[in-house]
Amino acid sequence: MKINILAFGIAREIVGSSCTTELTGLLVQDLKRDLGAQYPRLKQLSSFMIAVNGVYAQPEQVINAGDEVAIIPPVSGG
Amino acid sequence: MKINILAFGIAREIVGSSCTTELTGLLVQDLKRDLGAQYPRLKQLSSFMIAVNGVYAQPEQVINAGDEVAIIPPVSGG
Amino acid sequence: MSDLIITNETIDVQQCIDTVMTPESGGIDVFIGTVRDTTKGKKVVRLEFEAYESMALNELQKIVDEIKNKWPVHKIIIHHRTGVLYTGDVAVVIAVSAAHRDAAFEACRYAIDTLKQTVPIWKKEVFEDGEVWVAAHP
Amino acid sequence: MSDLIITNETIDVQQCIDTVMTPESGGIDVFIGTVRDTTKGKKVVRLEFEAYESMALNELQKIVDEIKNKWPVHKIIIHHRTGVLYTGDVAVVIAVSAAHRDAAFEACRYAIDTLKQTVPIWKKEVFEDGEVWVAAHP
Repeated sequence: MKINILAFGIAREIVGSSCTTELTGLLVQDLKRDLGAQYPRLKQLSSFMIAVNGVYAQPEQVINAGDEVAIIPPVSGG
Repeated sequence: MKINILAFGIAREIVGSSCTTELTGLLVQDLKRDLGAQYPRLKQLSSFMIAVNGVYAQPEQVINAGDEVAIIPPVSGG
Repeated sequence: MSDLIITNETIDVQQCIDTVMTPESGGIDVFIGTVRDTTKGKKVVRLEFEAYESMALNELQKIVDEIKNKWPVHKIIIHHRTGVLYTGDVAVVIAVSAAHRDAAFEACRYAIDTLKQTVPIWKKEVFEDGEVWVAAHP
Repeated sequence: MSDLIITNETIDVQQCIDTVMTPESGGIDVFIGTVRDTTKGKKVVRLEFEAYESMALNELQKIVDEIKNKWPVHKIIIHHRTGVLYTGDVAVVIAVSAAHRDAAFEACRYAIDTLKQTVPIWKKEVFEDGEVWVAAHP
């Protein structure tokens, strides 16, 4: 399944503001693994989370076609 | 020694905004005792303090002629 | 604008904030005490504040000195109203700036807590059926 | 005015305060995050904020819901800037009203602490000789 991924902050600088990736598994943890392999600089961050439909996603959460998926590097608002 | 005494808040309503009293002793504690005898409603307050020259006074502090003496009932600013 | 003020006029909150802001400041905490329409279930018609002004300014200065000893703050202003106030009126504004928010929050909290204990300002609550000097009696 | 805003425009602090003030309120605590001219001893030229706006509003709403569960507060507003900010600019304003000051202080502190941990907003510090996304790297 091909999905579009939004990226923000330093993640946007690493992957572009919107990238497309071929999902090899169904779960959030699969996506994180794929992204880490495709963009090694993501793995150098303090952490990066995945949000699905505007909510922080758990590793075992399933990603469905049409979901809004985003890479969330360490936040630093305020 | 005759001294003028400023009074604020409920103390002002009890003794007037400025009263004169004959001091029978030299110390702040003497003044408090005299004021309590002269104005029994002062003794019904949660507490009342004496300030001398704009500073909270200790019971054993000496009052001198010309000092600015004030009755400070429980404060309630803010 | 002076940092410590006892005033009979409306307090300008924005001006208080502008006054404490410095180029080194990353966080400002502001406390605003306002007049509530009820206290202990009774409707408040108005509040009447009075101050022993010269001593109140001394005690406010002590609070500022203590804060500057305890926390790395940049600027502190404390403005307190006197006179007759109605629901929604601002009775006190305390603004504290610091490089980091911890110091600003803690110092601001300390300032209002200490002000309420030590600064010679008095508040009479006027109800429809009577009035009371706050904290006067046990 | 909406209570939760992510905006590219200047935040009006006075309007934030006016918005949270209610007749039942006795205390308002306001936190204002401003742009410092230095960080860790280095001169900051500007900050660049970006947000994942829809998710940021979700996370801000969660903070408000948690606060309303934990403390007896009346109103909460949180306004956060995006875009390019310079020294002295206001990056975030949080204002909380309550009948008593304890709830206002604690809720305001909780809001900024949690915002900094959970809300998807990012800040790039631009120095004279480089730039860094804050907190990105260990």
